[in-house]
Amino acid sequence: MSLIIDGLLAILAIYLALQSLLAPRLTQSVFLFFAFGLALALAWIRLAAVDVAITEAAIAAGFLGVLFLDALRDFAPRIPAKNEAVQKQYSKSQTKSLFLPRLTLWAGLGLFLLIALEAVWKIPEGGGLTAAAGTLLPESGVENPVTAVLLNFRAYDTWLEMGVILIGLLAVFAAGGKMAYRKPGVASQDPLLRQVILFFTPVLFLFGAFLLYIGKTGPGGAFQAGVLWGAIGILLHLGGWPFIALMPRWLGQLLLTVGLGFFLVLGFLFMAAGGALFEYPPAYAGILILIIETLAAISIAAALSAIFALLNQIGEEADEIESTT
Amino acid sequence: METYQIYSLTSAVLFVIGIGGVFITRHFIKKIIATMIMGGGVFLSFVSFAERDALTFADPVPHALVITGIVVAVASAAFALALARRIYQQTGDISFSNDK
Amino acid sequence: MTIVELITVIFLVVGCFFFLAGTLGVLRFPDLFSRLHALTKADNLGLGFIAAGMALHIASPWAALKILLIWLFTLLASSSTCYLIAHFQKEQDQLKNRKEGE
Amino acid sequence: MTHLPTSSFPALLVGLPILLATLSLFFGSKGRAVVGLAGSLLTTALSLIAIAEVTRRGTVIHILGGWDPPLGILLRIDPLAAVFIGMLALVGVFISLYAWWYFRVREADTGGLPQFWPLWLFLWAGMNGLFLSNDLFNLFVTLEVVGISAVALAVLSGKTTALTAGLRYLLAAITGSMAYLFGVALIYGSTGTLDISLLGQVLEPGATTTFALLVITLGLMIKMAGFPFHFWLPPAHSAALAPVSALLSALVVKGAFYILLRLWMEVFGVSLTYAAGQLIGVAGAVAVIWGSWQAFMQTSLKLIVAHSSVAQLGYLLMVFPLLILAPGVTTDSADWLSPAWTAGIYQVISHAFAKASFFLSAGIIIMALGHDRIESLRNLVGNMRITAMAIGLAGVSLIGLPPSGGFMAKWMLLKGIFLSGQWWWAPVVLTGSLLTAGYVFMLLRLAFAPAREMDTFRPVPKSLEVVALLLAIGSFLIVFPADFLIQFLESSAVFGSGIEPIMEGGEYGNN
Repeated sequence: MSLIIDGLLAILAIYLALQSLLAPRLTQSVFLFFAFGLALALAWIRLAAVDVAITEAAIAAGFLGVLFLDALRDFAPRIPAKNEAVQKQYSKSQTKSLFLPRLTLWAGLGLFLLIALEAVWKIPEGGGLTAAAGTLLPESGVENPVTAVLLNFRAYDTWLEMGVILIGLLAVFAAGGKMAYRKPGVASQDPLLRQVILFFTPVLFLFGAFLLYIGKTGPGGAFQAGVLWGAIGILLHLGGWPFIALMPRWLGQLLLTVGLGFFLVLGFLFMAAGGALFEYPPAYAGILILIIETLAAISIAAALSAIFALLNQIGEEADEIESTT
Repeated sequence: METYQIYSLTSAVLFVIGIGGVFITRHFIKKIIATMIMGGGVFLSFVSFAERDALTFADPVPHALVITGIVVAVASAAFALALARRIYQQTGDISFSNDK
Repeated sequence: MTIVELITVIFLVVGCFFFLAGTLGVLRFPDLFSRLHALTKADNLGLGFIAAGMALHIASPWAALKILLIWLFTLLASSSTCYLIAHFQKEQDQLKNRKEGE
Repeated sequence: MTHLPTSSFPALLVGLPILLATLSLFFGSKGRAVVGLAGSLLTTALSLIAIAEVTRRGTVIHILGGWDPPLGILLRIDPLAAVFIGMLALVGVFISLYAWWYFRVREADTGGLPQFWPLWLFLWAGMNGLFLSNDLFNLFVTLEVVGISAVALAVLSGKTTALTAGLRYLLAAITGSMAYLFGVALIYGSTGTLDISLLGQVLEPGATTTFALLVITLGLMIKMAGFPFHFWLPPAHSAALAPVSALLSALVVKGAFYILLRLWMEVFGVSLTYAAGQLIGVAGAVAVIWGSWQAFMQTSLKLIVAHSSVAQLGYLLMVFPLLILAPGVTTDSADWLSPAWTAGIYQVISHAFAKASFFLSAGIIIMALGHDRIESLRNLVGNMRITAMAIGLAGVSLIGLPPSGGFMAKWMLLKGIFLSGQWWWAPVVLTGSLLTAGYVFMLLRLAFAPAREMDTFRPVPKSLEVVALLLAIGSFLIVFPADFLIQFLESSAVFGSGIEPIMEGGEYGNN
């Protein structure tokens, strides 16, 4: 019975992936990709990876989905004339390929698929690191093994990854993003939306804090909490309160860097005391990890909402150019 | 056939769909989606092996790696989106021109 | 099979029926407003039944409370999004009408 | 590996640049430049001290968090890593100095680019982390740090060509990392470890390992622009700003090569076949010929230099067939391994110096002329003697004329080729050098030609020219410590090693 469910889920995921690439209209692609993310989240649940499921649903389907939707404003414009021109350009470039190269390509991909399937089918039992992580779990300061790996056993990866988020933000800036004040939009004048935002802001904050705290013992943690808090920033931005742009510069920069910076400075301090980088005394590991996670969540939230705000701004400028020409 | 094998086979299929999609599709956004599908396949394989190696709990290391990987992938996808939107804004192009 | 289990099953089946009806509506209804109608009303009802069934099944007051919260948040989110989408569509329609009128 | 002496340097080499990058975010455009330059100088000093430590104590490690592998992550500086870190530091510091003056001039014209310095420091930290890491997944994270910051630097100018090239580069980079990561997943699934040293002991040949080798190689080839995945490199490297082009071409692509070299030699020995070595050698050979020919055909200076990178990276791939021995040959009897390794290392270092100098000179010319069409290089010697000299010296090193580092690399490569009896690579090396000579002398001929029409050369800070010249001279100076360098490298376990492949057609033969 459970094999049937898993099989159906697998087929669904493959179908959605294929369709999101083959769908003729971009809007369809993006929504099918959304659905693909949710199907994957279900797969994580089936594989007992609840932490991953929350992350996937929050970041990959949620945050990235919002970015894609926002991008549709550019690429699938509501003005039909422009859309047609784009579609024409699109279909013209599609017909250029020749038969023979295509055949080779598909044959190559088919062969590649076959050896990939053989590779995962014949994979030897590696045994994993479950036992090793289990033995050392009591020394890590937390009870959730995934949090223990993320924040203690492999804290270096997690730290670098927070660097990647910050680099991602800098990169969006480098691509020409400008932090500017969004015009107070229609949204903020809508009484219902206003109420919704006012209601959801504290709820999201609480829920994020809950996920952050529960990460010590169960599924949850800095990344999931960071995305939820980031959602607050996105909601406020869309509602016409672009608080990141309104914030004093130094405060924004502090929020963005505090996670990465504190993590590193703490690591250096313990290194100066004679240990290795990111080596915490076991007695304090629990509380230190909680502090690091809180600050990390703040930085992640700030970075994600800033990334959204910048991308949104790119669309806004495009709209302006459109309306002036 | 065990549960993990269903998903590890799926992961290989998704990976190949993704890598094919990156090269075959033209539209910027679809290329970005294709890289994320590739990523989905890779992460699924990690997690399926974690389920196989479960004792009282599933292997936490792949779970942690996947969480890291997802965040990294999303950061690069966001950057790619920013570039795609900038290019569209400056030129109106939605795909790479083939004349190169 | 106890009474509770029986009720759970009934609730789940009814919930699934409403979901099915809602999905059918989204696929088959002609315009945005009626689709929204199907999506938000039928699906929320379906979710409500499934939530109720699961709450009975779990039989722990805390978990039941969490499930109730999930349902309430979904209700809130879907009704406000429904309103926003409908509102936006209405504005677009008015704009269009005005343009055609000129 | 955990019995080796520990040291704090590996942690500092990654931590310090990131700390300074984070710090620089708090400043405005001018402050960032100050912090950035100070950070570059500090990181260079730290790198040199760390290398001194390695020469004194041998390979040093750092066990992060105090958790031994396979659960934890281990950083290590062995002589090979030390040489790469040294190259990064020496070339990086010159590029930083150049960037300092370059952005000052630019700022006066078109406004500053405040993102350069933090991104460059992040990139530096990522490269250091990449050279130090002993963990497959951590390598993926460092690859992403390097990849995203490299693309971000490449699009800094905001011009459409740069953005389009940047998106192409980014998509290639993401595809490459994901392919690499799929291989890592399979390796982890089949061994339960990510530590490179442990994997070298426990990895067993099989269909899974072979496929992992395939996707990892594929991913890294995309990242290092190996043929046929070089398509993203010329537009991205030529459209970037001068200091960025220099660091992308001279340094960033070497990261993927370094991982490829390490993984092939330290992990995948069990799955490699003689044919695999020959295949990647062919990819390198085609890259050498094709890239040099394309460079010869270009009419703008930066495109010439960018295509020349494709060719020069090809030489690096041609080292692999020499390291994977034919069936029946043992490592002891293969006396060409040391020359082949020397060739690879010297090619990496001399190309880093020469290419950085070349791109920086191109930047100076663009600054002076406003464009880089080569017909305007007429009478370069009369107008900008130092830059002309830098281009000449860098070009000579790229061709491989004595006494440059490039000569050392190509000479050792030929020596390895003839000692191993794989004579078929020799014509490729010679043709590549000949074509390189073609475009370099074409540039030099123009530079010495009398001016025809009056192209006005705007004045450019002498300091920029001097930096480019120093890098070009550096590509010659690296020959002098060769004995010391090779001796140092030979104390590393991996240097001079070769793969004795499993028999062809055996149970896990070439599939």
